[in-house]
This record gives sequence, structure tokens and C-alpha cells, in this order.
Amino acid sequence: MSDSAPSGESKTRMPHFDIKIMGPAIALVLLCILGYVLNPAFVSEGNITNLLTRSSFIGIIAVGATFVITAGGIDLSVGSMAAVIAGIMIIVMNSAVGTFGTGVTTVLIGAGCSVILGLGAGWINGFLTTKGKIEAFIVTLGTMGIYRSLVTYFADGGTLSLDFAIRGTYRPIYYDSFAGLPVPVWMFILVSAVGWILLNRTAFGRYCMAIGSNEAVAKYSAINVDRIKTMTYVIQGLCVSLATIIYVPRLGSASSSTGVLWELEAIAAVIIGGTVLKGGYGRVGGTILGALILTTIGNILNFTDLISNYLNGTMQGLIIIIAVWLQRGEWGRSKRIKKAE
Amino acid sequence: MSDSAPSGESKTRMPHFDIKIMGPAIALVLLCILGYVLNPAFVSEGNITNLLTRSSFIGIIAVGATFVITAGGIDLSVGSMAAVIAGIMIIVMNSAVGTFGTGVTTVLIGAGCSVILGLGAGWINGFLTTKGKIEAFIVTLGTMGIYRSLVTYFADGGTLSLDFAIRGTYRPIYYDSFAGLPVPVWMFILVSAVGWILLNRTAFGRYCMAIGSNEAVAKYSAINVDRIKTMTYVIQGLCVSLATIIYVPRLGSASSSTGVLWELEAIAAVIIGGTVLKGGYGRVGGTILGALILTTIGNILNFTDLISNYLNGTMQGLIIIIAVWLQRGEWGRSKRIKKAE
Amino acid sequence: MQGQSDSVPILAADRISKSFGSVPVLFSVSFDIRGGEVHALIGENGAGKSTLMKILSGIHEPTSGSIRLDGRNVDLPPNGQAEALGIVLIHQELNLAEQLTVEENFFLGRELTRNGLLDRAKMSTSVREHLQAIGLDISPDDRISDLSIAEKQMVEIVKAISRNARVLIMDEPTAVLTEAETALLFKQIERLKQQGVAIVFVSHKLAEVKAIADQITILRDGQLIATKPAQELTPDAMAQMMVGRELSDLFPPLIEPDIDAERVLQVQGLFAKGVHNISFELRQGEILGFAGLVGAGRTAVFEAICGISQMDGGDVRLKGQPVHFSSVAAARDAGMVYLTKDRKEKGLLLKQQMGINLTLLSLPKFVRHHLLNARQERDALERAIRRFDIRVRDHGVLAGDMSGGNQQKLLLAKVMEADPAIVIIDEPTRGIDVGTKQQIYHFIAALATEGVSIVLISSEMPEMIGMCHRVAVMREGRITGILTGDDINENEIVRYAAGLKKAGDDERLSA
Amino acid sequence: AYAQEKIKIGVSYPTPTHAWAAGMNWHAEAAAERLEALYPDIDIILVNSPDPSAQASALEDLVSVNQIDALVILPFESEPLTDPVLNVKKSGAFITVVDRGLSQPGIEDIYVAGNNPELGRVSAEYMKTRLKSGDNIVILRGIPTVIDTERFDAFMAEIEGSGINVLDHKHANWNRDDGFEVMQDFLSRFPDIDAVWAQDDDIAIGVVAALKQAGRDGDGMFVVGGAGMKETIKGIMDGETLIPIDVLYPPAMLATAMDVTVAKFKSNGPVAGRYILGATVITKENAESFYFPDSPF
Ligand SMILES: Nc1ncnc2c1ncn2[C@@H]1O[C@H](COP(=O)(O)OP(=O)(O)OP(=O)(O)O)[C@@H](O)[C@H]1O
Ligand SMILES: Nc1ncnc2c1ncn2[C@@H]1O[C@H](COP(=O)(O)OP(=O)(O)OP(=O)(O)O)[C@@H](O)[C@H]1O
Ligand SMILES: [Mg+2]
Ligand SMILES: [Mg+2]
Repeated sequence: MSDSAPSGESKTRMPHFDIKIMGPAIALVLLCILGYVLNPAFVSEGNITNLLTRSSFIGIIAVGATFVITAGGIDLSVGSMAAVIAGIMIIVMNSAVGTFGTGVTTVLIGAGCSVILGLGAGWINGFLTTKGKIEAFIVTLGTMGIYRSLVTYFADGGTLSLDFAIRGTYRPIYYDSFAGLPVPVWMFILVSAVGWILLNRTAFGRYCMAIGSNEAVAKYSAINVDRIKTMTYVIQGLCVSLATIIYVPRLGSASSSTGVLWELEAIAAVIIGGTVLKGGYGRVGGTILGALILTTIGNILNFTDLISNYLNGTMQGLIIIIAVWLQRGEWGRSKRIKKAE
Repeated sequence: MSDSAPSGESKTRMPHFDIKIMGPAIALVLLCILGYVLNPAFVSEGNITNLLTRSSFIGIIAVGATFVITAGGIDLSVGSMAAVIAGIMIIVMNSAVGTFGTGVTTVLIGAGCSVILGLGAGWINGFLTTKGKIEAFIVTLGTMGIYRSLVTYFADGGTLSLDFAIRGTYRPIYYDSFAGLPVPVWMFILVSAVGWILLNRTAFGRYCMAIGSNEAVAKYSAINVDRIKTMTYVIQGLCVSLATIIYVPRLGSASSSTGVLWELEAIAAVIIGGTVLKGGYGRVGGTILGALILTTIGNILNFTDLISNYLNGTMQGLIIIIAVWLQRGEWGRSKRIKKAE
Repeated sequence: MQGQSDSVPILAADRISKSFGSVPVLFSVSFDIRGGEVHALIGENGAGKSTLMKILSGIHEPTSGSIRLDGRNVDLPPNGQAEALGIVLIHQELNLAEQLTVEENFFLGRELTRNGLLDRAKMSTSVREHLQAIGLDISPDDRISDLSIAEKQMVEIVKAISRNARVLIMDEPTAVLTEAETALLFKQIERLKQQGVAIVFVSHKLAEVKAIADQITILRDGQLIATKPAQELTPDAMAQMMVGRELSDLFPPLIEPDIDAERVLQVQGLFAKGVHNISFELRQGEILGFAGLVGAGRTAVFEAICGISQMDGGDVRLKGQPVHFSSVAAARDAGMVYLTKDRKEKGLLLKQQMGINLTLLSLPKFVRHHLLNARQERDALERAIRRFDIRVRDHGVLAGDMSGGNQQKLLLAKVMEADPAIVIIDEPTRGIDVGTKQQIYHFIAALATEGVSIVLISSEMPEMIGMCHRVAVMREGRITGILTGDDINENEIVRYAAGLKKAGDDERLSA
Repeated sequence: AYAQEKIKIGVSYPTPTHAWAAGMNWHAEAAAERLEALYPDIDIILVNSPDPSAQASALEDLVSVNQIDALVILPFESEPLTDPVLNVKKSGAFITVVDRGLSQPGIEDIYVAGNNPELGRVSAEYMKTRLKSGDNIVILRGIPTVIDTERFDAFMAEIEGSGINVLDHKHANWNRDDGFEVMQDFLSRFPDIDAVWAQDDDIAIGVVAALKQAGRDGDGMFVVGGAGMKETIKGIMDGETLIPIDVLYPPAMLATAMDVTVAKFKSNGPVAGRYILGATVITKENAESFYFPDSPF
């Protein structure tokens, strides 16, 4: 939670700013080169497609997290929320099969249910944070535990599986491509585009940054701080529900281990992308790159057996730290910064 | 990360302040009453002792986390750090048995090694955050992954076990009592007392609060910001190593699942205790109560089979949220606050 | 425009009282604002001016009393929503989001949109036009955190002016402005007046008040003292009504330091970011002024010397010994401290209490056996409150809740707590009332007599002229001249500051 | 409100976080209900814990609060729980240990377990019957723990010398999502894979999804999972060729242990000793008898 970044930025703004914009992109390119060197199959079309599709889940969730964090909040519940929404979707669709058959209607009912749950869960987080005046960390830590245990409960500790009859109808949402890109990737692109516009081109986005930057200023500017903050959690919930809609057809199941640690991944993607954890400055574009970087690291580690499996976590940790360090552009600049201060 | 608390505090300061001091204590008392109602054995001496002893681990770690968070940082690596320190301690003690026998010397070597590792690991986090200018969240997320995978590596995917020969010597550290209280509780009391003095009665503690409040002001006030921030991570590391020293004799082993989620528990204890997540305001006393509250919730849930095991997480989440809400003292005061603003 | 003053007031406060918790701050104050009129509000620090202004713009709710808008009783909506009613407030505390750009702040809360999206081109153009209209060289894309305080204040002013207010309330808009910028502001005020806007102007600069105001209201300790037409009051009369006693000379008599006094600070060829080849000397007991336009680099010089920022080259000697402070602590331990001009961002911890702020810089002094000595700290607070006449009704108040002037006094006290031998004070009297200013000037003079060496950085010309033994003038990062004796006058300073004259022009100057 | 005359049996096991454990939980709950109905004076307390140290805490609570007469425990891990179980033993309780043995012999009165090395060995044996020298397999392992290591080591020991190439092995954490992703990457990396040892039925589900996505599920490719998930067993009954067999790791072992422990209080004969449940290979022929459609697993 160092705010060295923004303060550094404030001093030697122009060059630093550029590096901040470019940083995550450079880190991603370096990673891809590393992947290619380790194993040329890394750049095969199939692998790139896999990579993009996998990034979609975390990416979509992280776009939502960008809003929450920009407005100075945090949401730890997203992984559990995804699990419980997936679980309920499956239950609902399985029981809808009886009435509505195995057609598109049932899938739409499932998706609608997911969206409603996502919005509702997000609203609960927002309401408790703003009106209940409880720290976002505590609220979402609490709901994280609640959702996780609810999905375990619904699944009776095991796995909720989507009725095989409906899978055929739903499968294409994950497995089919459109114009060369899998549907989840399109969804990711869509969410990113909307998210980018919302954050950078609407009053709402500015309000998020203003609130994250200085709540009092936002308040005195006649901004309804509580409403905007709640909205960020609702957006986060919506993003989780969209991610869940493309997640469920993949394996057609949900269990208590679904979405474990997605919250940390999503937050990490946001921060790697250059958004400031303490709020006030958010970048959807960076978040997208952050999600791609995280997925690529995992992917690269599956592509090599140079290091012990047990050390995967070490590699992952090191690469994340190095990637962020590289993208901060602090190398060789420490002197200049010091001077500027 | 709502900073409603401090701003609320600033407005109607005196009464609110009192509630903040008293809040966690009231929440704990209510929990104890709940425990007693559910099962009178809750207040048996044996159970109270167990409860205190258990709180010691998280409590000691959370005292360290109070410093980090007060100074505006965050440390996600504590759980993994505990695991890897425990692992290395065990390896070191096992190999020391050959040379130094099974006596106190070996245990002391293990403890010394733990302290050195804790200080070192904390320093690394601090260094990367301050000199590397990487967000604390990313740094400690990275080291969290690294330490976790290192312990898996050392244990070769399994469990590292303390030589049975040395266990007899080491066991008393966890299992024995002194003046009616188990040794870990004494350790907790000691760490808390030192922590309290450090935070509230020394220049260092004052500096932590100043840095968490406003780094620029701290810098202009002749505070070596980087050094103090690094120190908070070093203290956190020391606390982790002390917790590990009393943890190892309890189970005599370490594995990749040791200390999982301790970071969240420790941070939760700190926040429940009234420290502000964004920094600038810290309370060791509150942290201690926070740790006790968390442990008591788990304990109470072991005491009753009224609800499905699968719903434990739900209860835990609800109780945490309610406890914090109660201690914020916001109930029935929303009107007054609005006016005061 | 004078004729309009007998029309119905646009906004009127009727017997307003206000308490924070149990602490009363305003006592039954009435106040009228009419269209086309500038109504000045003056009073000592902590008199309740800002509080009254916040009540008139809906930020605070009065404890009792009523507010009338166009003759009708209203409950003003909270949180700046009163802007919709045409009431715009320029906060004394800068009210800008630091991480946002000028344009983003400018339109915060009332963004222009087209089809639901921000019309950035239009907003940007509008901001640029407004900035240019007043003559400011700031880009709409600049981040607030990159601007100087004066620039921030100008952005606030321009932002408020652009809002087409019926009532424009300005709480000490000129405190951080130079005379040139103040002139710009006054031109705008005149223009708005012509348009029938009602303007409330809060300031401690009584000459300004005299120049711009039509009506003047004086507050003392939360009580309404008088409302009078400006013609009837001289600055001296205002000062007297404010403080309730006769004020003697503002500036104490200057006692020349011993000509052989030790040269405690010698700077030769200093380079740092934004400053080039700075050389000067400071003698013991001397008050050396640093004058110049905003951004001339005065602050930068001393931030580099005191270890706050990096020095790129040059030689600094303290009592003849070469020194290179790598940290503020090192400078402090060597007896040199710097008082920042930016009390909100760099000076005070706004969310902490007075006592914590007071001792922060000199904390090692309060350590006994590794522990902080609470009694000693409490004593220091009591002493500082007396010595600097800090007026708070509750010693536990958070720094951010103190009145602006009292914050400034607290900051001064904080720096003096370090018992410096050399003290650099940057804009020490910002937002300070005349009575207190006088105390501070006497205090500085007394320090100098005791042998403390002082560098006084100020944009207030009278301060330079009235206080300093010598004045160094800077322009664009260079010292253009060092004035002594009778040369310290407004004319000379301005000529050097504006670059019309350089040290080389006159050998006598290079002291 | 507690009836001292009742025989209290505490049952402690890890919180089910994957389907096999949920099956175990289901069988245990069913057994508890059945046994309590059968013997009114038996009180069974089921407690699950999310990690070893919580389980140690739960044991303390079972002794100090519930004052149990017997403990049935499936330890999270062997090492960390040895001492805590020893403490329970010292309180006088009868101890039944399930699945993961304690690291000190002689603490437990009864030991009931599946057989992890056997699971690995049997799986490798099956691989050898289907593959020839020079064929390629990949392995998806579980969560790095002793169980995983035992299974893996036994598998590798058995496959040794057969000429079958193990291309690589990665951890898929007994998780469907990880199984899917790791398999996707294996498929991108290795153009020729003849069989997959997924070690666990959950991973196998992810593996199969990845194979189908890549269209590489034909040509006699097959996947061997393990543990005995009902869907897998159903598939085997129906003649599925992609997952032709399953290796049982009985989810009912905790229930079995509870039965045996109750028998200690209710039967006349002495009850003690070790019950090792085999790693049965489930094939189309015997699948029916391992199929429990109501179990979550
Ligand atoms: N939010 C608050 N809580 C408690 N006390 C407050 C608050 N705001 C102002 N005060 C107190 O009210 C008094 C009047 O403050 P105010 O800011 O109105 O003074 P002022 O006349 O504007 O002074 P200055 O010239 O120094 O700006 C001060 O004693 C101040 O400490
Ligand atoms: N034109 C500039 N461009 C970039 N940075 C500048 C510029 N002018 C000043 N700075 C930086 O701003 C900081 C403060 O500048 P500075 O304000 O020194 O001048 P000043 O004469 O003290 O102005 P003021 O009258 O506002 O006090 C320094 O760190 C300096 O490096
Ligand atoms: Mg004021
Ligand atoms: Mg200056």
C-alpha cells in the first residue's frame, strides 16, 4: 500500500506517466518472449486461444474490481460470490429443465438468475460498507466466508453438476468461437470496453476517482458518495455474474473449491495494471494487461519442467514482483526520483 | 477501506472515541455470553485456557500487523512466512540433534534460527516496498507465494516432522503452564505489552502513525520514512517468528498447509480491533481483543451442533460483520452523525 | 452598484448560533448579502468566519437561527448541493482531489455530457477559456498534485467563478496568492459585481478588504461586532475592532545584527532541481529575506539544503564546516529546520490532535529512557498554546478541525519546538490575523535578537521590508540580487524579481 | 443439558473441500444417524476442521467440552495431529484413526485406512496392460501432500522399466478447473499423448473436458482417475471408453470406522487392530456394487 507510485508520479510526471501506461504491456511482452524461448509451442494458436479464454474469468472480475479499488474500496468476496452464483445457477437450471425443457429458455433463466444474484450480492457489500459504515475489508471478508460456506452447503460438501441434458445447449457459450475468438474472449472484450468507457468517459468514472482520491472533496462537490460507492460494488457483482455465466458451461459444475483465491488474483491484476490500491487512480486497460500477465505466468509454468513443481509458487511470486518492478520503471531511475523529491 | 470511521470520529469525537475503545470489548463479552448460553462448559477453565492459548498465534502475528497497517502498509505473507520458518526450524533442529543432542541447546538453536529468519523475511518485504517502490500488496502477495512453495519444496510435498527425540524437550513451550497460564499465553501477553508500549509510548510508534496519516508530513517532520516502514515489516517478521516458536511444539510439524489464511485472520483481528486499514491510527489493545473475538467465534462453533457444519463459514462471517457493526457503535447514531457533519 | 444595497438581500443569516459538540463557536450572528455588493467578513483566527460561511452554503447546519434566500426561510441542502441554488463556496481548505486533473476537478459534480458520455472536448475548451480569461498558464490536463498551492487556489477561484453563482463566498482566497494574482482576482470580482453577483470576501489582508469591499462585518470570538459600510472604516479601525484593543506598530524595530557576527550558513554554487548556482551567507542573529515570484525556486533552494530534496552540486557550510544533509533529521540535529508553506499536505497531520503534531519534528527531545515523556509533551503543548496564542476551546481538537490561522500557529510552534539555531520560515503568516501577525513578527525579531538566524521566505512585500536585514531576490531559479538597507523597498524587489535588473548591474549588491 | 450417561463419540475430520471428502462426509452423517437410531445411548458428534491446527483445536474442545468417550479421527495430516491425539488418548478416550496413520505407533486402538501407494501401483499396473513401450503418458497430481506423494511414488515405481514415457507431471490439486487448464497446456505442449493418469476423478473430469475441446479424445486415448466418484462409476457401468476403469479409494472408510468403534462399546468381543481397505479396481463388471446414487460423490 505504498503510495510511492502516485507521489513519484506527481513529481516527474510526464516520463513516469508514460512508463506507467506502457509498463504492464512491456512486462507482458517480456513474459511472452520468455514463454516462446522456453517452448515455441507457447505461441501456437491453440495456446494463445486457451490463454485468452482463461484470462477472461479473472479479467472480467478484475474490471469490476478496478472500480471498487479506484473508489477506495476492496472486495474480497468475489471468488466465493462466483462459486455461490454458479451453484445457484446450476440448481435453478436443473430444476427449470423440468418445466422449460433443455432449450435456450432454461439457459436464459440461469443467466438471468446469475445477473440478479450478482447485482444483489454486490449491493449487499455496498450497503454494509456505506450505510453500515463497516470497513469494506471486514464486510467482504465476512461475505466471502458466507458465500463459500453456502455453496458448500448447497452442494452438500460435494459438487453441483449441471444436468447433462442442458449442457449441449449451454456448452457453446464457452467452447464456441465467433470470428476466430472464443465467446468468453468476446465477453471479456465487451466488458473491458464498457468498463473503460464507464471509468474514463462518464461522470460516474470521475466520481469513483474523486471519491478514492478524497472523500470530503467528493462530498462537497455534491456527489452522492454512498451511492457511487455502492454502485462500484454492484458493478463488481455484475462482473462476477458475467464471469460465472461463461464459467459454468466449461465444466458444468460448481463446488466449494470453485473460485478459491480469485479475489487475490483479481486484486493483483488490478494493481499490476497500475491502479493505486488506496484509490483515486484507476486504469481498466492496465487491469486487462494485469489479468493477461497473471494467466500467462501460470501458463508458462505449465510449459516447462525446468523447475520442480513445488517451486511453481516461487516462480510465480518472483515473476509478479519483477513484473511490477519493471513496469514501475524505477530501474535506473532511483536517482532521478530521489532528486525530484 | 471505508474511512468513515476516522471521519466519523473527528466529528463527534468524545463519545465516539469511547465506543471505539469499548466496542471490541463489548463484542467479546457478548460472544462469551452467547457461548455460555449455547453450552455452559464454554466457561470451564479448560476451555478458557484453550481459547487463550489458541488466540496466541494469531494474536502475536496480529500485533505485528498492527504496526504494518498503522504505517499504511499491508503484509499478506505472514501465514506462508510462518510455515516456511516452521519448516526450516524443524530441519535445523533435526540436524542439530546429531551434534547438540536433544537438550535445550537444540531448541535454542531452532528458536534463534526462527528469529533470524523472521527478521530477514520481514526486512525483505520492507526493502522491496520502500526501496523497490513496489506496492506492499504486490510484494507480500509475491513473497506469500514464494514462502508457501518453499515449504512445500523443503517438505518434498509432504510434512516436515520434528525429531521425536527433541519433542520432549520442546513440548513444554506449548503444553506447560506457568502461574496458571500456558506458556504461549505468557508469550502473547509479553508481545502485546511490548507492542502496546512501542506503539503508544515510543517515538517509533508515533512515527508509524504519522507515516500512515501522511507520508509527506512525516518526511518534513524529520522522520526517516523508509526506515520506519521497513522496521514495521521487520517487527511483523519478528512476531511471526515468535508465533512460530510456540506453534512448532504444538503439532511438531510443518507442511504446505501450515498457516494458510493466517494473513487474513491477522488483518481481520487488527481491523476488528479498530485500527484503520488505510493507516494512521492503530490500537494494539483492540488487536488483542480482535484476535480473541476471532478465536472465540471458532470455539463457539465447535461447541454446538445446532447448525450444519457446512454453514460454519456463514456463522463466522455473520458474527464478524455483526461484531464490527456493534463495536462501531453506529446503531441508532446515524442521525447524530449526519447532523454533526 | 451602491444603489442596489437597499434591495432585498439575496442571502441572509438571521441570529445564527453554532456549536461543535458542546463547544459554542458562533453566537447569534446576523449577516446579509446583497446582489452587486462585496461584503467582507473579518475577524481574528478562530472567530468563526469559516464556520459562518459553511453554514451559509449548507455545509454545516446551524444549531439555531435561520437562513433566508430571497426573503424566504430555507433549509440549505447539504454537501455543496446549495450550488444548485446559486450559492458557491470557495473553501478555505483547498477542496480539490489531488490525483485528478484540473479539468476533472473543475467540472466535478456537474460534468458536461453528451449521450451519457463526457463531452471532454467541450469541458477542456471551457476550462482552458476560463483559465485564459483570468490569465493563468495552467493546462486542463495538469494533475492537481503537480500544481503549486497558489495555482491550486487560482483553480479553485476560477472554478467557482465559472459556476455562474448568484452568491459567491470566498473564504480567504488571497491567503496564498501574490499581489499580481490578487489583482487578477479583483478584476474578476469587479466584473461579477457588475453582473449583480453577491460576493462574500473573507481575508486577513485588511488593505485588500479596504480596496474591494462595500460592506464590512467584523466578528470577534463568535460574536457579531459590527456591520459597516467600507468607507467608514480604515484598516487601522478594522484591526482595532477585530482584536478589541489598540494595535501598536505591526513590525518591531529592527535591531541590526553584529557586523562581525559569525557566518553560520554559507552556501556556494548550489544546484538542485529548478535552481542554479545559488550563493549566499547568513549571519548569526540575522533575518535574511528571500523574495521572488511564485515558482522562483525559493522553496526549492531550502528544501535542497535541508535534506528534503536532492542537492545536485554546491557547497554548504554550517559555521564553517562543510555539511551535506541527507535527511531532514540530520539537518534538524545540526540545528537547521524548515517550516513548510504547505501546512495541509506537508505540515500537519490533519487527523491527529494538536499535541501529536506539535512534538513530531522534535520528538527525540521528548524521549526519556526510550519512552516518550507524556508530561513533558503536555507541558510543551501548554507552553506553545500560550506562546503562540493558539486559540482552541478544546485541547483535544484534531488539527484538521482547527481554524486555518490556528493551524498556522501550531505549525510555527511545531518548528520552534526543535529549538533551531537556523530556521527557514516559508510564508509564515499565511491566513494569520493582524493581531497575531504582529505577535509573530515580534516573536521572530526576538528570536533573531537571541541569536537565532532566520531565513524568511515570503510573498508579502511589507513583511520583507519590515522584517528583513537583507533580502535576496530570486528569479527563475537564480538569485538576481541581494538587497540591503534602504534598497529594501518594493520598487527594487520587484525590479529584480521581474528580471529588469540583475546583480551584475550593481557591484555593491553582491554582499 | 447434557446427558452424562450417554456414550459420546467424537468424529473429527477435515472440512470437505472436494467431492471425495464430501462423499466421506455423506457416508459419515448417514452412519451417525443410523447408529444413533440403533443405540439411543450413543451420541455421535461430528466436527470438521479447515486445517490441521483447527483440527487440533477441535480435539481439545471435544475433550474439554464434550468429554468424549471415544474419538474417531481422520487426521488432516499425520505429523501435526499425533500429539493432539495423544492428549485425547491421555484423557482416557478410545481412539480410532482413519486413513492417515499417526506418526507414532501405538496411540490408536483401531486403524482403518485406504491404501494410497496401492492406488498408485494399481493404476500403473493398468496402464501397463493398455500401453506398450514407447507410449507417452502425462500425470496430473493432487495437492502437494503426503497422500499425493505416496500415490505418485508408487505409480512411478511400478511404471519404471516398462518403457512407457512419463512426459511431465504437474499438480492439479484434485480440482476440476486446474485439471482442465493443466491438461489444456499439456495438449498444447505434447502432440502425442496416449494416456493420462489423473489420480483423481475430479481432475479426470477436467482432463476429459480439455481432451474433448481439443478433439483429442479418440484414438484409444484413455484417462485413469481414482477414488470412486458416482458419475465415473456410472460411466464405467455404461461402457465409457475414455475413462475405462476407476481405482477405489473408499469414501465410506470413515463410516466403517464409526461402525467398528461403536462395536467396541456394543459388542462383546474385543475390538482392535488394523483394517486396511483395498484399492479395488472398478471395472464394468463390478461397478454396480460401488454405485451410490444418493451420495454427493
Ligand atoms: N468541525 C469542527 N469541529 C470542532 N471544532 C471546530 C470545527 N470547525 C471549526 N471548529 C472550531 O470553531 C472555531 C472557529 O473556527 P473557524 O474556522 O470558523 O474560524 P475562522 O474565523 O475561519 O478562523 P481563521 O481566520 O483562522 O480561518 C475554532 O475554534 C475551530 O477550532
Ligand atoms: N517551473 C517549474 N517546473 C517544475 N517544477 C518547479 C517549477 N518551479 C518550481 N518547481 C518545483 O516546485 C517546488 C517548489 O517551487 P518553488 O515553489 O521553489 O518556488 P517558490 O519561490 O518557493 O514559490 P512560492 O512563492 O510558491 O513559495 C520545488 O520542488 C521546485 O523544484
Ligand atoms: Mg477560516
Ligand atoms: Mg516558496
